[in-house]
Amino acid sequence: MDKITSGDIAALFEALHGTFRDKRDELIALDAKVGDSDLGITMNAAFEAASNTVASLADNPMGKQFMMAGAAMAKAAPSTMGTLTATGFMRGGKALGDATEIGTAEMAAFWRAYADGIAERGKAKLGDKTVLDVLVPIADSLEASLAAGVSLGDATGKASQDAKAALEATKDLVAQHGKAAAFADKSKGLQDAGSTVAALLIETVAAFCNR
Amino acid sequence: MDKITSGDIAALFEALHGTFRDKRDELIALDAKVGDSDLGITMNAAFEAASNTVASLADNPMGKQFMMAGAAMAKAAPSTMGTLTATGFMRGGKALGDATEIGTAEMAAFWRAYADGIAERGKAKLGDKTVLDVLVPIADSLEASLAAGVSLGDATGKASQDAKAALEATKDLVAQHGKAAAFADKSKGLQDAGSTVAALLIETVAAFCNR
Amino acid sequence: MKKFLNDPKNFVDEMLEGIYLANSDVTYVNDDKRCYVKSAPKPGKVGIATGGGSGHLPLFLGYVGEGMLDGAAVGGVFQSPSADQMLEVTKYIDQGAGVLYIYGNYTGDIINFDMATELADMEDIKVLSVVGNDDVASSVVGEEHKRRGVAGIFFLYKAAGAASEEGMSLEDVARVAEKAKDRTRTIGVALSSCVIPEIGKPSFEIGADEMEIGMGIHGENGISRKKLTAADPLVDEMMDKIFAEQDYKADDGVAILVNGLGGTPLEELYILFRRVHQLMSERKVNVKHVWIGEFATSMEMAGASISVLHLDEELDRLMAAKADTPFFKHFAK
Amino acid sequence: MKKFLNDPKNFVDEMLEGIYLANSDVTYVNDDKRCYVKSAPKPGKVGIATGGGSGHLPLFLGYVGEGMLDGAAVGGVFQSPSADQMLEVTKYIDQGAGVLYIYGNYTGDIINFDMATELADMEDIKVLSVVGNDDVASSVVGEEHKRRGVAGIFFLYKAAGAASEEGMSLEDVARVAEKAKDRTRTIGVALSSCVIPEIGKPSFEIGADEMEIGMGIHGENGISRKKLTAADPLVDEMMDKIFAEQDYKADDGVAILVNGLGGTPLEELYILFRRVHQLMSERKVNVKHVWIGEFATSMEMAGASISVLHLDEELDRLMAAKADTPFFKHFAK
Ligand SMILES: Nc1ncnc2c1ncn2[C@@H]1O[C@H](COP(=O)(O)OP(=O)(O)O)[C@@H](O)[C@H]1O
Ligand SMILES: Nc1ncnc2c1ncn2[C@@H]1O[C@H](COP(=O)(O)OP(=O)(O)O)[C@@H](O)[C@H]1O
Ligand SMILES: [Mg+2]
Ligand SMILES: [Mg+2]
Ligand SMILES: [Mg+2]
Ligand SMILES: [Mg+2]
Repeated sequence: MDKITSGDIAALFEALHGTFRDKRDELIALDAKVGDSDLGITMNAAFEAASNTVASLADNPMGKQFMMAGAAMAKAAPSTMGTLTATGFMRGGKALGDATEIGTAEMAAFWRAYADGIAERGKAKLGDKTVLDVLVPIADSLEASLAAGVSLGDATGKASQDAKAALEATKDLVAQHGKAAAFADKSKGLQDAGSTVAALLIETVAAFCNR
Repeated sequence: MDKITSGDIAALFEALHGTFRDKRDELIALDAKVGDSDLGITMNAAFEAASNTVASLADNPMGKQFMMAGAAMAKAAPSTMGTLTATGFMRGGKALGDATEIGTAEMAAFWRAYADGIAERGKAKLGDKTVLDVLVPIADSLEASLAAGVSLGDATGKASQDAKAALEATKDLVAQHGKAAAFADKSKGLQDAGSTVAALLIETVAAFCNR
Repeated sequence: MKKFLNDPKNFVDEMLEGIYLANSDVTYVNDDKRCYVKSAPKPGKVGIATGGGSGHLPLFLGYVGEGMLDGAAVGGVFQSPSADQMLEVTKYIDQGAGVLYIYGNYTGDIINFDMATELADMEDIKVLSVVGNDDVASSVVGEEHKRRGVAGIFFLYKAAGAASEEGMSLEDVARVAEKAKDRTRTIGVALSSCVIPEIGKPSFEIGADEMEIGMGIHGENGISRKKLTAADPLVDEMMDKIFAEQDYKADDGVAILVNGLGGTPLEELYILFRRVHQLMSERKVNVKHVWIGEFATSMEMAGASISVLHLDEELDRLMAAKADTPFFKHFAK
Repeated sequence: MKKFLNDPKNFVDEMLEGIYLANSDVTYVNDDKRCYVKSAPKPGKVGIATGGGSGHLPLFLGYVGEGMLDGAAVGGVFQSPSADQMLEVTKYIDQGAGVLYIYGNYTGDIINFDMATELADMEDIKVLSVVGNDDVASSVVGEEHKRRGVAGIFFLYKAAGAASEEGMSLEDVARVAEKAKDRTRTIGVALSSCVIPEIGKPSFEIGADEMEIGMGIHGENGISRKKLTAADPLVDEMMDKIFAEQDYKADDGVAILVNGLGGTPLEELYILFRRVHQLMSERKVNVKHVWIGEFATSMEMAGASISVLHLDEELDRLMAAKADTPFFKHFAK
């Protein structure tokens, strides 16, 4: 599949919800190590709400669907990652503007806006061991693919690979923000929980684009 | 030894304290079954206080020494058995009047007053599975020995044997008073904790009289 | 044993030191920290004293203060104070109008308060007693005199304290306390045991998924031990015992006390109360006064109790009155 | 999990139902029980809102009432409420004089309160924020902005609430809260874990004889985990961290809050306070206000925290002022 169109969004969010429903316990366990064990619960709740919201929005512009999905997440899961993810989807959706389909260009624009929105809201820097450390590589990867004229399926596949590598690299970082900062030393060697969410997101998107 | 004299009282209370120090954990365990586990602590505290009090009272009339021992117990161990035992010693001491030595007659008078005092204070009836169910047999036994002209050593020895039998008989009773009443059914088959104290008391007295 | 303490022997006295350092409105007499009294007794007022074992904070001493009690004799953990201590408190708080003892129905306490009453009589202090026996789980109807006193004694303190503050006579204050006692019922449930500092291990065992309905605040046997159920059916079962005792009619008023035993979070007490209120509403009974929190604990025991006071006009007024103690504050309504 | 609850999903909402049924002085807006406000906001007064996760009762909503706060957005257990909920509370409590947010320094809360501030701005409501960060264990001196907010936020509420009641402007109320924040320090110690209802098992493990000094109220890492010591040396070690932070001079005044985390009996808190008072007395520091009890809990977690507010004349006056909320009552001194 080389384009995502308005009618696909509901299925995409269903797939995303599926991912976070499946990964619920894994994310709980991950967040338990240097956090408060809620990540699996909140991400599942966020994408359940988002999926329910977009289910009946197929007639709306794509950008609006993503923004409404974000707003629903903000209400359903107001944790750090819940609110940041909501912010990401709202900003990403806004960046889509009036686009009626998502190709590599729109996908790149979406993730750049997503990453920027989260950077602004969370005030973290690259290297602080946050979700940003995977989001920025995703946006970079997509922009590089766009420049190279790569198709959506391949571009998202590549972005997902790059995200995995970036996720792996978060193990070397020391947490500066959120609950994990209290466990700064203990956090070393562990992959960042929020970054894991970002990697799962792009992985699911890539799988969706390569169905 | 056929008489206890004023100078013996300190040693008697030392012996009593020794008994309850040794039996502390056993009484705790017994009281734990249908009570609050304090009996070993309170009896040890009561006799420690009594022993300390009489240590310097050798010049006083015997009756007064017992009464002061009782008053010290009341302050040191105001639990059910602590206060009842205090009452017993105060009444028993009072019954000794001006006696300068304790033979079988005085011993019988002491225990009768002891039992009556506790009956009055605790308002229990015979058969209610309380300390009374051993105290009354002790007093009865001593009075029978007195009538038969038995010496102090033998009379207390016999009273101690009778107390043991009476203690054994408490197993068949159902508790009507105190914390054990809450466990009425469970109390069946168990020997009464307070009655155990009474049996230990007379056993120690008998051993003291037969040194 | 996982407790903040120094030598377990000093548990009660160091706790009392902390209380006196924190509150200048209370003090002690006879050079004995366990003879706990209001710093400034109100002249002419009927004195009200209580007493009982430690380990139940804010019970018993926590209710000494304005609009409540005048003194409390403090025992060791789960131990009665001595008759001497009760007497010292009595002598200090008597303002010539006599003294009312309100305490729980436990043999050790009764024996000592009886002794104290005799001693006070020798000092020409008139003493009356009302013995709280609100725990419906501890004996059947008709045998109420055998029932334990638990958290519901709070209502007796509140009623008698406000009555005394109003200037009632000893006989009237006792009448009010007696009436509150007759109209108070409590049922509890325990989820875990507690550790007496000087003993150092749990007072009893209870399974990881078990509860005991009706268990006493020293771990005395309750009515039934079984698997913990959801909150609503549990409250239903507990309240059945209370509803069976008194005729709560439509438009009657009640005061409700939902009490935590120590280890149970406040959040859960509100979940229990929610159901209590639903049951009262179904019966059209007016819940006019509500207290939710820790009022009579068993140290760290997890569990809760529900107490209901069946109001009449007088009790309603007395419940609403102001109270101000170091442990209990109530603005007049 | 041994808790009084029905479906864990309904834990927070059923708790809130209980609270509303028990107290008519508080209500909710926007048809959302988690938007908790005073029933009758005082006209013209600066509004004060807080918010944060559930599971900390009486924190956060418990301080909504006279002389304290005007509203609280209520999150799930240990979860931030949403920016929308904060906005709804803000809109209701704003009396034209603006609204001050006082909340704890946690990323989730910050992100949502920041979002709410932007939303409020769009509604022309002026909002200022003060973020409590009193936990000395959570970061070193110089990095105070990284510190967690724990029980000491109580002092910020009390100071700002009284200031607002006095009629101060938004800027002044914020100044007072900021000052209280700068002068408040807390250190905690945990003895046991707690269970989030929807998770159903303990948040962390801790040995049967271990304590963790400095652990956060959600179980965040502290400074050191070791064998539980006696209370006095423990308090000494904890207070060393606080004394190292501010210059408490002879004749200075302090307010002390000894807070139970939920599972620790009140008796033990007084034993801790006793030692705190001794240490203050050694330094000739005046302990002018004392609160001991449960003020910021972690459900059933056993443990305690000690908070010290270094008073000045203004804070002294504000601490003494009357407060009357369903969960916190203080008669003016
Ligand atoms: N300031 C921040 N900016 C961006 N991401 C952050 C920030 N703080 C934390 N995170 C991310 O959030 C993740 C934790 O999310 P979550 O479990 O929702 O937090 P919490 O439970 O503390 O609210 C971290 O692993 C990290 O990736
Ligand atoms: N009313 C009573 N009269 C006489 N003895 C009693 C009475 N009630 C209880 N006892 C005795 O007290 C014993 C328990 O003593 P103790 O452990 O001191 O009680 P508690 O700890 O409940 O104060 C019982 O085994 C019984 O023998
Ligand atoms: Mg988390
Ligand atoms: Mg006992
Ligand atoms: Mg508690
Ligand atoms: Mg608690």
